[in-house]
Formats: sequence, structure tokens, C-alpha cells
Amino acid sequence: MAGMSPQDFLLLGPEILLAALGLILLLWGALADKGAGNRACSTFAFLSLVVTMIYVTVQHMSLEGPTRILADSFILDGFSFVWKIMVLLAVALTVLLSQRFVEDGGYRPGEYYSLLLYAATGMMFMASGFNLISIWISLELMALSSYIMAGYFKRELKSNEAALKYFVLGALSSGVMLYGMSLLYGGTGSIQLEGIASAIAAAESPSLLVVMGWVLLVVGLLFKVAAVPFHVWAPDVYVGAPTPVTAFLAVASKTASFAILVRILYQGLPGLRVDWQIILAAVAVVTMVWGNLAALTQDNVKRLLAYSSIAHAGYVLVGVLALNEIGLWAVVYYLLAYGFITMGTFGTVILLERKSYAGETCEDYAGLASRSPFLAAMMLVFMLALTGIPPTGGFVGKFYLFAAAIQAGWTWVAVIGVLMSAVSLYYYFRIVVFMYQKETTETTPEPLREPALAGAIILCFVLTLVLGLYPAPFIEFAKTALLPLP
Amino acid sequence: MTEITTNHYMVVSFLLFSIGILGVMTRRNLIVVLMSIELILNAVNINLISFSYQHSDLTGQIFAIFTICVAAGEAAVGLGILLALYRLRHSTEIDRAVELEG
Amino acid sequence: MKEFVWLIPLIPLVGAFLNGVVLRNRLSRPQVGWLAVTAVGLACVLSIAAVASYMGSPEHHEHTSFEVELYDWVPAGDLEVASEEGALRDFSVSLGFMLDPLSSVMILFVTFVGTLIHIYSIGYMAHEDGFQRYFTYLNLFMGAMLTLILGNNYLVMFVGWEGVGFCSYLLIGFYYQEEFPPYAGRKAFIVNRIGDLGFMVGLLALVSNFGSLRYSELFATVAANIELAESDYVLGMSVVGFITLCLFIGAAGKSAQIPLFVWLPDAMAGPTPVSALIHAATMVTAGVYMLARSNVLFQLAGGTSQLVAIIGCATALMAATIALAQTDIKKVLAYSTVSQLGYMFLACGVGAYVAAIFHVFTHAFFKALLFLGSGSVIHAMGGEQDMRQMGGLRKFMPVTYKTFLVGTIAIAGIPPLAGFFSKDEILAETFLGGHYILWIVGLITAGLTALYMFRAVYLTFHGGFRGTAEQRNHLHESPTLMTMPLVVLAVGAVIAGLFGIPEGMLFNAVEGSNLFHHFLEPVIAELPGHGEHGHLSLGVEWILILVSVAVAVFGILAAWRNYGGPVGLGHGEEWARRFPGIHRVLVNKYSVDEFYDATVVRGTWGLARQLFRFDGAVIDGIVMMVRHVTVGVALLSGFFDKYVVDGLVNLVAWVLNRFSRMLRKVQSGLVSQYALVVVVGVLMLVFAAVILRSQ
Amino acid sequence: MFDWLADTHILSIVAYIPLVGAIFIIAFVRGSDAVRVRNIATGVAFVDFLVSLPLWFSFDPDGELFQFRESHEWISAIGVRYEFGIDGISLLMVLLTTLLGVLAILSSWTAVKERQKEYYVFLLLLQTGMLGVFMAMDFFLFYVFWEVMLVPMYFLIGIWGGPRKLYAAIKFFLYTLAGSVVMLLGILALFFFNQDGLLGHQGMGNEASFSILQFHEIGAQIPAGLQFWIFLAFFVSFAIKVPMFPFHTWLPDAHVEAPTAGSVILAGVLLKMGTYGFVRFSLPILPDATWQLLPWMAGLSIVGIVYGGLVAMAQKDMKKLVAYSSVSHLGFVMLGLFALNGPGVNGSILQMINHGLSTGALFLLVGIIYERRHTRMISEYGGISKKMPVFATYFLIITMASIGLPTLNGFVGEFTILVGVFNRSWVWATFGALGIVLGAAYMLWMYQRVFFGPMDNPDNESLEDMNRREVLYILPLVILCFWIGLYPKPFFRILEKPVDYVVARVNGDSVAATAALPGSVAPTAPPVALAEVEE
Amino acid sequence: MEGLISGEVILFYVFAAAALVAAVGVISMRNPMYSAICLLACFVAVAVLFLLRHAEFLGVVQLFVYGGGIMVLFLFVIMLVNFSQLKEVDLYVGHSRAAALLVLVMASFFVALLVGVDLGPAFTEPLAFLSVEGEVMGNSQAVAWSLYRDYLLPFEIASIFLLVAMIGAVVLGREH
Repeated sequence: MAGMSPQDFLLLGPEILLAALGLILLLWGALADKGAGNRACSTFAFLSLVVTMIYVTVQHMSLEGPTRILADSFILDGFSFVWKIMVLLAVALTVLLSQRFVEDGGYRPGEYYSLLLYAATGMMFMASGFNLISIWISLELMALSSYIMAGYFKRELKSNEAALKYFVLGALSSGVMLYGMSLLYGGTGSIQLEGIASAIAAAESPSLLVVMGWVLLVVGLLFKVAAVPFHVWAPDVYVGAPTPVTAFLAVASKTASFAILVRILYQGLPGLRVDWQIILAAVAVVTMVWGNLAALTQDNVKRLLAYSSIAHAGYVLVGVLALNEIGLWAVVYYLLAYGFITMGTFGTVILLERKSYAGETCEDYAGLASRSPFLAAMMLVFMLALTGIPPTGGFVGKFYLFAAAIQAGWTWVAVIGVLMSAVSLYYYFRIVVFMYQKETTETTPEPLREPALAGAIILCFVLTLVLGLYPAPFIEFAKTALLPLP
Repeated sequence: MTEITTNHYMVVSFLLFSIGILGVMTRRNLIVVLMSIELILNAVNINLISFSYQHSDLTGQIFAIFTICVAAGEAAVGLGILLALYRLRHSTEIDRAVELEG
Repeated sequence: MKEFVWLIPLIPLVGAFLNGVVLRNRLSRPQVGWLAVTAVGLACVLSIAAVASYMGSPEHHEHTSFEVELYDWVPAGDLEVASEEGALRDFSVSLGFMLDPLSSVMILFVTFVGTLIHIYSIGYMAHEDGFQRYFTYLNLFMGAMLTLILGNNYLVMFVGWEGVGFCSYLLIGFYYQEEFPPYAGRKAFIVNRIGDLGFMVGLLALVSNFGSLRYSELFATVAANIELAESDYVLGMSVVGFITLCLFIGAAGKSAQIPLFVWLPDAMAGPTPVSALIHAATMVTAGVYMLARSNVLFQLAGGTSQLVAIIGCATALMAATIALAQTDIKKVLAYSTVSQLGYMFLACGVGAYVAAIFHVFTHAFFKALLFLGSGSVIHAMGGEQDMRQMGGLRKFMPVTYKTFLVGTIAIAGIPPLAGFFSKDEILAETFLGGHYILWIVGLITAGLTALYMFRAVYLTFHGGFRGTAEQRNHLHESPTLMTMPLVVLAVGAVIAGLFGIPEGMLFNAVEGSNLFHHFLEPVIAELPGHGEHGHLSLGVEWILILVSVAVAVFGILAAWRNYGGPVGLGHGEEWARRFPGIHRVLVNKYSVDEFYDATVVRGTWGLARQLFRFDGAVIDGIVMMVRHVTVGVALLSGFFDKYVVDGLVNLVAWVLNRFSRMLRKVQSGLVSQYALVVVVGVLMLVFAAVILRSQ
Repeated sequence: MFDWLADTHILSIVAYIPLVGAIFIIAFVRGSDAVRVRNIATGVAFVDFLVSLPLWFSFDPDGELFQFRESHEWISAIGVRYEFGIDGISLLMVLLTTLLGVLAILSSWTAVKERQKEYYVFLLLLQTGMLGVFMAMDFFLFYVFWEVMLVPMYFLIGIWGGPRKLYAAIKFFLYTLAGSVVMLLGILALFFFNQDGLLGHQGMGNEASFSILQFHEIGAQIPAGLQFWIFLAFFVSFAIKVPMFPFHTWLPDAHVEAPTAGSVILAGVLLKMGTYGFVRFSLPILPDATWQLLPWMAGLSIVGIVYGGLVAMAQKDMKKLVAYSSVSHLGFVMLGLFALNGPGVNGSILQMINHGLSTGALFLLVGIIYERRHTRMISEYGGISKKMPVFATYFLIITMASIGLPTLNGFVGEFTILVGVFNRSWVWATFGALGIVLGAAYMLWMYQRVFFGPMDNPDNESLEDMNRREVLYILPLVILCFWIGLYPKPFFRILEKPVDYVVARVNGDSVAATAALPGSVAPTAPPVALAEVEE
Repeated sequence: MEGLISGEVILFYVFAAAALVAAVGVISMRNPMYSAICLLACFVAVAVLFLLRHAEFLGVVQLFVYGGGIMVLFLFVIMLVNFSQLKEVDLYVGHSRAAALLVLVMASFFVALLVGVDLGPAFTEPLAFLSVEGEVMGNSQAVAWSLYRDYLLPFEIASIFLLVAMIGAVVLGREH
């Protein structure tokens, strides 16, 4: 009988640790009069994330095989491990990206960074959640923190508007998702993924409640990963939110949401795979096409990246719906690569930013290659990676995704995918054109000198290349995420 | 008609759900939009309760508790955003916030 | 000595290399000239030696050829060959040279005449600039020509073939500063290329049917597979039919036969010695050489031979008539060359290959002589080429006059000069072959030849001088460097014929004593049931001879009657007045060039007016056609590129752009609308899922 | 000679010397110090050429098909290996690349004035990319290099190009990228067929691999239907690169806008990648599809030949003219390839080299006067051979080479191709030969308009003739043109074995093909009945 | 028995109707104050519906948390922002008609479907709501037991969630 026991607490260790550290940070930030310094707090946050990462790894090493605790509401397996590492990495990078912004805004660093940590905690729970309640509440935890962070730039109309839109639509979608969960519960009588799966398997054909239920549930997740037509919030929020937060939304929250999506589809709804493969295929295609086409005519870099991140969600969905081994680790690999690439890109954007929203139009990149060749070179690599051109992680990731699609027989989806990624070259290279083929004007901002930020960008740059040139170890890492496939 | 089945509750909940969604989609006043969201969550709760009754299984009620708590949290944050909006624009009408588009 | 036959073409090339690259701008004019002359002279000596040693060699007595193969040139790879029932055969062509009677004869007179013309050129070009360039080209040409002759397979011949074409392109366009010569050069080259296209296709057909291009091997295979050779091929022709037709097209291009003769007259834009060497003595006869070389194939292809004969005959007549009305001395000679080449083709057509080569041989002497003569006249006249401006020059330049006269008599066919024997032999063979119409036409042409040649002589050297006073003061005999070759060639023109006196004639009663025939015998294959010839009885032969001589004399008299004596131009004008129609036609050279343009007019839309505007005198025949058709089409396809191919691409881009803007419209910025979009999305998915499940 | 090379990493060394050079320049040379950058770059390229030379001598024409092989684990998860190796075909391509690399850099000494550091870095990167493409024996590796190489080319056109450089560059990139992504799918299809099969086709059940030879092995067993689609996937990519009609429109733009060196590399090497792709992948891996689509391929090639020639005729800009002539010439190469017999393939590979040499030289020459007069309009010139006799001579030789005058390289290639093609169909051959006449027409016409006639444009009075450096980088090409024209035997010798192999493969004669591959098993494929595909 | 059942039926219809009417009121009142009142009414009605489904504890929680906490929060904010500003000129955005139509269609479609769903017999073992490990105690105890034992994890996450909500409210609501 699943009661609470000491070793269960040990198994919850990393999450508890992170939450506790978050609390400490919050109190430290609040109590220390005039607040602790930005540097100090960010360092603290960064370190606590790193420590948690180590802890998670150690824990994973020590466990053999999947372990469940607390009435199967919480599971520790390779999948959760991989995804926890990914989100923690993403949040850690976000911390590095955030320093400047907190500095300029003169915000209380304690609050901001603790919010990040709590979001991270939520994501970790998401990766491990095994029944609908814990999945949903941890999702809400992440969402709530991101609403707040999106509106952090309070003096700016845009930021506030972003928060508003994100909140209203987010609440709506989580309502829808919750409704779906309730229907699923009604249809199967269980909120626990395996329970649901077995109930569906038992019934000769799923009841209306189940059908409506899973769709509404998935819709909620598609909203979080910004798949068309549930992407509407993304462009506005990405532009309005402070850039570090944008990066967070584009990478961390998207990655975590994919974790849940895969978990639920593969372990909760394997019985309905015929249905959701078709529906996801449709969504994926629409998403890839819509995202890429809408990005073609954008001048604002953040908006452009927003649409591109929509498109990338589409690519990942292709891997998800393939429902085969390659597909699964392709998803992980791609999200990993995409994370580094996007973080690096937004880092570069921040380097060119000023207190207002400068550094966001393509013009601001004019002649960057001549002003700071290395930054330009790194940005170039990121753009190539987003397009999916070797030797970058972006290419290898896309390669596996489409390989999965081909193997699963979704050739037409793959064809559309590759053609769209060819199209995407056009808008990614608009930035490159400005960097390399236009002359600097007097209005173009000089990139900032930010050690932490620069470090983060360089890290992302290196990893992007490594992922492209020597993928083997990362593939091994991704493969630990394999779930039992139907 | 003589006996109340879970279907009755489902219908009620769905209607409530629809009304809530309609509110979100149509009202201009952010406060009312927030209220509509509460309506949606209530609809969910009705579902959960009726299903827990259907399956004679407490889980639904537990779930409902969490729903309520989340509702509270969201309301708090939502109202916070509303206050910020009001400070910036001296209005709570959402269609004033159209800086970002395209 | 014969082992070094490959040196013969090499030496002139070395000369060219020295003059053109190594010692460029490092030599004085005489040094340049004599270097070139030495190169050719050496080649000449070497070829004499080689031929001598060949005639002494066993090969000669066994009636086989002597071959030297330097190395595998084009080892193309395995190929299915028809003659071996489609078995794979490793096809490869080697860079090889060969001596046999035919090539021996050719190299002898080519090198000999070539040397003389080189010497002449030193004098002629003395005051031109580009002196070294000139001799480089000239040597280059000799090299190419000798390769053409000495190659032991068709591909090497093709190398020389293209080479001489290229050199003539350079030499015609020698005065590149002016407008016309480069144009004429290009015209020549491209018309030749069209011919070469035929040649090339012929070679390909040979390869894929008989699997080799090496004469000895190839002709043996053909002789062994006669039924394959005569089996049906493409376009309703037999294999050889197709092949020989292609080869003939090539030959016609090179030797300026109908319909590809248009380039030769324009080629006179080059320096006169060049005209003498390339466009009279050597290059243009390459076509005849090729036909003679391929006699095996042509003997098997009766139809094509017929065609060759007719075309040749027609060309001869046509050119001769055109020559009648020309006033430019070089043009006269040019058309006479075309006409003589017509004779040679006629000979080949009727299977009299030896006769053809014999005529090539004699023609080389007297036509070179005539050209050089005219060159020295032009030299004296300071570049003037119009005979109406000349007259009475014999007083001023006796040597030139005498030699020119000899040449004229020779070409007119007055025994015992060279022209008589060769031309008469051709006519005889034609008659013998039973082609009486062709014979008559040939006869008429002979008369015309005498007429226009003597017309030229009279207009140029007799009567009173019609030029400007300033030209008159400038008149003088050319330097020895130029007159010496004239004399030598004149001697040649006199005696060259004696090599081929018909058997049993005069003091030549011994059997097989027709040296030329006897020597070339082995080259002409005897194929069972093909091209066997009877023998004319001596009596008939005498009659034929008398007839042709009579015709020639009549022609001469006619010329004297109209242009000779004091009358000068008078009667010529008279004729022109009496038959204005004919005269105009002749002056316009039957408007062949115009005809080509007319076809263009029909062929290309909208270009008609533009074409008509072209100066009627020098409309550029084929090249213009090629150019206009293609430029027309080219423009068309250019548009196609811009608006269709690219158009599609741009269209796609445009559509995508529209789409993009459309999609952005959805992002209205109004959150309620976003909510609406989300809800609609949800509904669509739910409906989809429900419907998926309902069936 | 140089046999010890066989078991070194010679290929990797050759491939990466330029990369190392580029990194060195980035890291240790200041951009302001242009001369130094330039010299180092030249040095690196030259060293690379020298290092690649021994390959020519130590390559054993009778040895294994692929030599100097090196093979390492790379992405074991999907059986991708880092595998290099060259057969005769690749060998020639590699040497061509290293040679043109040096010349291209030499040619830009004075031509390129701004942002020289980046310029030379990109040139060197491009070099590495191209070499990799020709050396890769693993399809994945091949694809990686195939795409990597696009980027530096993009910048060469897009930064140092002419007025419409932005348009031309992105057009070039988009076209080629669109093509190659489709190829990617084809590769994947092969990959999965090699394992458990896909789309309902029973696979071969081998373990995961991208080895090209492995694909050659299984090629014949791929069901015709699947072959057809894979062939199309490859076709799009390769045809765009070649470029075949109607995918050619990126070429003129790219050429006209690109700097001289760019054009040289583009025409000299990049275009060959398309044809190389056909001969290395499409033909041997997909024989049935090849035969099935033969008429279309030949038709497109012929259209390309004639069409390219005609459009070239109408051009006013020298570079555009040469560009379109490339379309025509490569149509010729394709026609030869699809003769699918010894001479045809032999000739077309040789012709790839020839085109690289002569067209490369043409672009260099055009670059020379462009540098002096800053215009490429033919109408701007006329009669300049008076001012520049040496230049005129070289230009004449190269012109003749490109229109196939015997004793020059072009002729040997064209003749061999024609022999092969005629054996397949006399009509194709006639059309092909027609192309030669057209070639003569437009090249000579251009030559005449530029060099002959009165010199009426006063700006040309001040032209001075080629200097020593310019002669230095034209001369090697001229010499090579004569060499191949007069004594092509060594080249044919090197090509003998690979060509036999390809022909055997495409004719379904797997036994003969595998004879060339020691240690490989002959798959039992039914030989293609020629009769049914003839019509 | 009959009476009782019918009484339950009546109660259901009354309060269900009340809830829906109140909900409509929420989204149709011009004055947000009235909307708030309607919302409160709706909450209460829903609470009754809970009771009817033997979720006594939940019913009470609903009353306290919603009727108490959330309601107060709303009213508080409504007080904070000045009323005249909240008087909307027009209540609805442009596309409201379309939206209404959409919702109508959707509602009718799904209601039709939901009525048709057959879930089988309901509430087969009533004791499940009252008993803890066999012995009967009462709904609250039962809920508490399972909440603190099986669903401890969500409970903890929820606590963090509320903490974050608090921070958020502070951060966003704070004056500058």
C-alpha cells in the first residue's frame, strides 16, 4: 500500500532540494535589507540548478529500472531523468541570460530567480508526473510562474500586454485541458496513466467521454508547445515578454510540455494511437507550414524567432507521432539541440538590446560581422542550425526526425517538413544578410560586454557544433529516455 | 426524468463550460473574463464530482479540491495582472491592449 | 627514312611554335621568314626522302601501306559493334601516320607548292605588320594539312581537317583590324563546322558499325561485311549510303561544293598567298582527298556517288558562269577554283578517283601560279583588285604576264599543258561511265573556263591602262622573291601533266606506263561487282580529246573577240547590255546568298525587314541564316528563361509571400479573437476525433 | 612510387589542410594585414595541391576500386561511419579541385579589395567542403559535405558579388538546398530498405549502414516502384546542381554576380558534383529506374545542349554567355552518362574535367579584362587583340578548347561521348553534334566581337597585357588542355575500372560489377532486358 | 422513498437552473459588481449540486474558498479600480455574435451526444465515500485520509503553487 515512507522522501530529494533552495533564495532576497546583489542571487540560482542536476544524475545512477512512489503518482525512469536534465539546463542558461535584464529593471533579484527555480521544480515534477493530478498541478505551477515572468517588465505596456494575453489564453487552455482530464476520468474511472491505458484497452471501443477527453487534454499541451492553431499567443508574448523570459518560454516550457505530451500519449493513450497519430500529423503539417510561412515576412527578430519556434514545434511533433524508437530519441535529441541553438540566439539578441526593445529589428544587425566578427559568426552558426544545415546539431536532429517519419511510413509529412525547412532558410538568412552583407549605420547598437551572457552564448555555440559533429554520446543520452513502445 | 443520472450533471457542466468560454471570447472587461474562467473551472468540478459519484471513487473529489486551489491561485495572479494593466492604461478593457500584432 | 614520316607534319608545327611562342618578337623580319621557309623546306625534303624510301620498300611492292603508330590516343572503351553481332569490342584510336601512294602524291606537291608560297610570301608581306603572326599561322597550316594527309585513320584526318579549318579562319581574318575579314573568317569556319558535323556523324556511324577508324583495318572489315554494309540503316538508306552521305557533306563543306560553297569567295579577304596556298592548292582539295581515301565506301554506295557526280558537275558549271561576270580578279580565280573542284568531285562521282587526284595535282600548280600572279599584280596595283581599273600591264610586268599566261593556258586545257591531261581524263572517264549529260555539261564548263580565264588575261594585261595616274607611276615588276616562285610553278604547270598521259598515246605506247595511274592503282580497291571500268578504244579517246580542245579554243576566241585587242571592255559591256537579265543573275552569283536569307525570312518570325536591309552584295549567306535563326530562337528562349522558368520560381515566391501576409492577419492582437481561434481549433480537432471514431 | 601513402590518412590530410589554414588565419592573422592573409591563403592552397599530387602517382589503376580508404566509427547508433576513399573518378575530381583552388586564390590577389580575410577564409572552407564531397564513401558524410559547401559559396557570391548579389546568392542557396533536402529523403529510403524495409517493401535485413558500396550491393534488388521515387529524389538534387534544363536558372545569376574566383570554382567544381552524383549514386544504385527514365534524361540533356547554346548566342555579357555555355556543355556530359556504355561514361567523366579546365580558364580570362575595365559587356570591347596579343592568344586557345578543336581536351571528351551516344541512338548523337556547331558559333562570335574589328572604344586604348601572375595561373590550364587533347591515355587508364564497374552495375550485370569489389557477394539480380527499355 | 427521490430531482433542477442562469448573468451584466454577485450565486448553486452528489466536504470547501476567498478577492479588486472606468460603453467585442453562434452550435451538438452516453449503474458502493480502511467515519475523514496519503505529492506541489501565486500577486500588484 502506497504510504509515505522515508525513502520516498529521498526519492523526491532533487525536487524538494530545489524547492527549498528556491525558498532560501526568496527569503535571502527579501530579508537581506536592500536585497542581496543581482550577481549573488543569479550565481546562487545557477549553482542550485547545477547541484540539482548533479543530484538527479546521481539518483538516476543509483536506481535500477523505473521506480514509482506515492500511489504511482510519481515515477523515476530514464525518461524523467533525461527530461529533468534538459529542463534544468534550459533554466540554468536562462539564469545566465537574465542577469542583464534584472540589472537594468532594478527588480528584486530574489523574487525573480526564485520564480525561475520554482518553475524548474514544476518542470521536474512534470517530467516525473504519472497521474493526471500531479501532471496538471505541476504544469500549472510552471505556467503560473511564466505568466508572472512574462509580465515582469511592468513599466512596459508590451510586457504587461504579453502577460495579459498569455494569462487569459493560458487559463482558458488549462481549463479546456482540465475539462478533458475530467472527461477522461469519467470515461475510464482512473486518473493514473496505466489505469487509463488498461481501461481503454479493456473497452472494445472508447466511449465518447474518452475521445473528447483525450483531444481536450492534448489540446492543452499543444497550446503550451505553441502548435497551430493554438499558437496564437506565442508571437505576441514572445515579443512582449522580457527576452530572457522569451527564451525560457521558447525552450524550457516547450521542452517540459513535450515531456508530458509524450508521456501521456505513449503511456496513457497507446490504445488510441491510430487516432492521435492522424490528428497530430495534421497539426504537425499545419504547424510547420504556418510557422515557416508567417515568419517569411517578419522584420522583428523576436517575432521571427517566435514563428520559427512554432515551426520547430511542428518538426518535433513529427517525431512524436512517428511512435518508433528513432522517433522518440530524435525528439529528445532535437529538443536538446534546439534548446542550445535558441538560447544562443536569444542571448545574441540580448547582447544587442538596450533597456527598451532595441536590438529587435533586422536592421540592428547590419554590419555586425565587421563590428564583432565572432558574435556574428556564432549567430551565423545558430541560423544555419535552425535551418538544419550541417555540421550543426540542428541538422542531425532534423535528420533523425524525418528518418523516424520515413520509417513509420509518414512520408508525405516528411516531404512537407523538408521542403518547409528549405523555405525557412529564406528568413533565417535575412538576419545573416544584415550581419554580413549590409553596412553599419549610426543607429545600430554596439553589442554589450557581458561575461556571463557571452559565456552562455559560447557554450551554446560549442554544443551546437559538437551535437552536429560528434552526436554519438548525446544519442546515448537520448536513448536512455526510451519508453516501452506499444 | 424521475432519476438524476450522471448525464444530467455532464450536461449542466458542459453548458456551464460553454457559458464560461463564451464569456472569455466575448467580454471586453478583463474582470468579467476572469470570472468566466472561474465558471469554466466550476464546470470541471461538477464533472469531477459527478464522475466520482458515478464510479463511487473519491479521486474525483480530491481532484476537485486541487482544482479549487488552482482556481484561487490563478485568480490572484490574474487580478494582479489586471491591476498592472489598470495602472498603465486606467482601464480594464482588454481590447485596449493591442500593441502587439502581426 | 620512311620511319620518320611523323616528322613531316611535326617540323612545320615546330616552326610555328618557334615563331609564335619561343622567339616571339625576338627575330628580324627576314629571320622570321626564312625560319618558316626552312621548316616547310625541311618537310618537303623529308617527304621526298620518305616517299623514295617507301617506293623502295616491300610494302610498296605488296601494294600495302606503311604505317607508324605513335601511341594509343583515344582508348574510348568497350563498345557493341554491329560487324561483330553486337559483341563488346575495345574501341580505341591511335595517333598513327601512314605512307601509301595517295598520301605520297599529296605530301609531295603540298610541301613543294607550300615551300614556294612561303618564299613568295616573304616578298609579298614585306611591308605588312603582323609578319611573324602570318608565318606562324602559315606553318601551323602546313602542319595541319600534312597531318590530314598522313593520318592512318579518320580521326587523325579529322584532326588535320579541323586544324586546316582553324588556320584558314585565322588567315582569312588576318587583317583583323578591318570589319570584313574577321567576319569572313568566322563564316568560313562555321560553314566548315556544319560540314564537319556531317563528317563526325559519318565517323560515328563507321565506329558503331565496323568498330574501327583505321583505314587498313576498317576497309578490310567493310570488304568482309558487304551485306552488312548494304543492309538497310536509317532514313531508308543503307549503312554505307548513310555513312558516305555524311562524309560527302563534310567534303562538300571543306571543298566548297553546292550548297556549302558560299564561304570560299569571301575567303579571298585574306592575303593573296594565303588564297593561293589554302583556297586553291591544298586545303580545299582535302575534300577530294577524303573521297578518294574512302573510295571503298563510295564504290559500295552507288546512290551517293551519283549525287556526288551531279553536285560536282552543277558546281562546276555554276561557278564557271558566275566567274564570267566577276570584275574582281581574285573573285574570278576563286570561282574558277570552285569550278575546278566541281570537276574533281565529278571525277570521284563517276568513280575516276585517280583522275580526280591527278586533277588535284595539276590544279595545285596552275591555280597556285594564277593566284600568285594575281597577287603580284595586286601588289603592283597597290591593293587594287578590280580588273576594270587595270589593263595593259604586260608592258610593266613581263614575268608576271608570261607566267600568268602559262597558267591560263594550262587551266584552259590546251595540250600539252598540265590542265589538259587531267581535265580531259575526267571528261573521258565521265563519258566512259555513260554519264553523257554530265559529260556535255563538263564540256561546256571547259569552254566557259577558257572564256573567263582569257577574259581575265585580256582585261588585266592587254589593252590600255585604265587606272589612275598615280597607280600608273607606281606600277613595277615584283621582286625576285616573288617572281622566282612564279617561274618555278609555271614550269610545273607545263610539265605536271606529263605524269599522266593516257596509255597508248603519242610516244607513250607502253602498257602501264601511265605513271600516275600505275602508282595510285593499289589505293583504289577492286570490289566484286562494283565500279569496274571498260577501256576506251584509242579512236574514241582521240575524238574526245579533239572535241574538248576545240571547245577550249572556241572559248579563247570568244574571249579574244570580246575583250582582246584594243576593244578593251567594249564588247563585254555590249554583252551585258544585250542580255541584262542573265548578266544581273551572274553578277549576283545566282543570288544564292539571298536565297539563304529568303529561307530565313520564312523561317524566323519578324526578322524579315531587318534581313532585307542587308546590303545585297555581301549578304552573309549561311552564317547570317544560322545567326538569325539562332539569335531569334535564342531571344525566344531567353524570354522563356526569364518569364517561364524563372517566372514559375518567382511566382512560387510571390504566392508564399501573399500567404505569409495572410497568415499574419490572423494575429490581430486582440486577445478575444485569439481565444476564438483557439476554441475553433479545439472544436475542429474534437469533431475530427469523433468522426474518426464514428466509422 | 608513393605506395606508402596507401595506409596513411592522406585523404583526410588533403581534405582538411584548407580548413586548418582557414582556422589559422581566423585565429592568428589580423584582418588589416591583407597581404599576409593573402600569402598564407595562397600558401595553404598550394601546399594542399602539392600534397594531393602524390595521389595521382600512387593510385593503382589495377588495384581495388576504392583506394586510400580510411574508415572510423562515427554515429554508431545509425551505422554512420567516417569513411573516405577515392576511385579513379573521385581522384580526378579531387585533383581538379585542389588545382583550381590554387588558381582561384591566385586570381583574386588584386581583384578582391575589401574584407579580404573573410574572403580567403571562405575560399578555403569551400575547398574543404568540395574535397569532402568527392572523397566521402558514406552517404551521410557525403550529404554533410554536400551542404556544408553551400555556405561559403553563398558568402562568396553574396558579399563580393556584383550589383544583384543578394538576389543571386539566396537564389543559389535556396535552389540547391531545396534540391538536397529532397535527396535526404531518398537517402533515408535507401537506409531503411537496407534494413527492415519501408512502405510495405520487404527490406534486406542488413544492419544499419550508410555505406555507398553497401547501397550499390542492394541497389538491384530494390523494387522498381521504389527505385523510381528514390531516383526522382536524387534527380531533383543532382539536376539542380548540374544544372539540367529546366533547373538551370540559378546558374547565370550566380555566375554573373559571383567574383571571378567564385565563378571558377562554381563552374569548375560545383557543377561537377551534380554529374558526379549521378554517376556515383543514381546509375549504380538504381539501374531499373535509370533505364525506365532513360528517354527523359536524354531528352532533357539534349534540350539543355541546344537550349543552352541558343541562349548563350543571345547574351551580351561575357560571363552570362560562358555560364549558358556551361549549361550546354553539361547537357553534353549528361547525355554521355546516359548512353550507359563504356565510351559514353568514359567520355562524360573526362568531359567533366575538360569543362572544369576550359570553363574555369574562360572565367579567369574574363576576370582579367573585367579587372581592367570593370565591364563584361561584349559591346564595350572590340579589336583589343592589338593591345593585348598574349591575352588574345590564350583566350583563343581556351575558346578552341571549349568548342572542341582537335588536339585540345574538349575534342577528346566530345568524340568519346558521341561514340557512346551514337551507339545508343544516332538521333541523340546528331543533336549532340549539333551542339558542337552551336558552340563554335557563339564562342567565335564573342571572340570576334571582343578581339577583332576596329578598336573604336577609346577606353580600351589604355589596356595593358597580362602580367606574370596572370600568365602563371592561366598557363597550367592551357598545358593541361593540350595534355588531355594530345595524350589522354593516363586519364582513360585511371577511369577504366570505375567506369566498367558503373556500366556493369547499371546494366544489371552485378557479377561483373562485384568482380571489381574484392570480398563482396554478388547479389542475384535479374539482368535488365535491354529490349524492353529500348523504346 | 418516492418523495425523497423526487425531492432530489427537484433540488437538482432548481439549482442546476440557478447555476446556469447565474452564469449567464455573469457574462451579461454591465456592472462588474453585479457580475460578481451572479458569480457568487453560481458558486452557491454548484455547492448544492455537490451536496446532492454526496460530496459534503467539497460542497463546504466550495462555499468557503469560492464564496469566501475568491469572491472577496474579486470585490476587493473591483473596489480598487474606480468604477466609472469600469462602465463599459459596449459589453462585447466585435465578433461576439459569431462566437455566440459557434458556442450555441457546439453546445447543442455535444449536449446531444452527452445525453446519449451510457455509463451504467452509478454509486454502486456508497460506503467508499465515508469509510477509511473499512471502518465508516465520514466524508471529510475519508477525503482527508486519501488526500494526505495517496495524493500527498500533488498537495505539496499545490503548496508551492500557492506560494508562487502569492509572489506573483505581490510582484505584479506592487506599486512602483
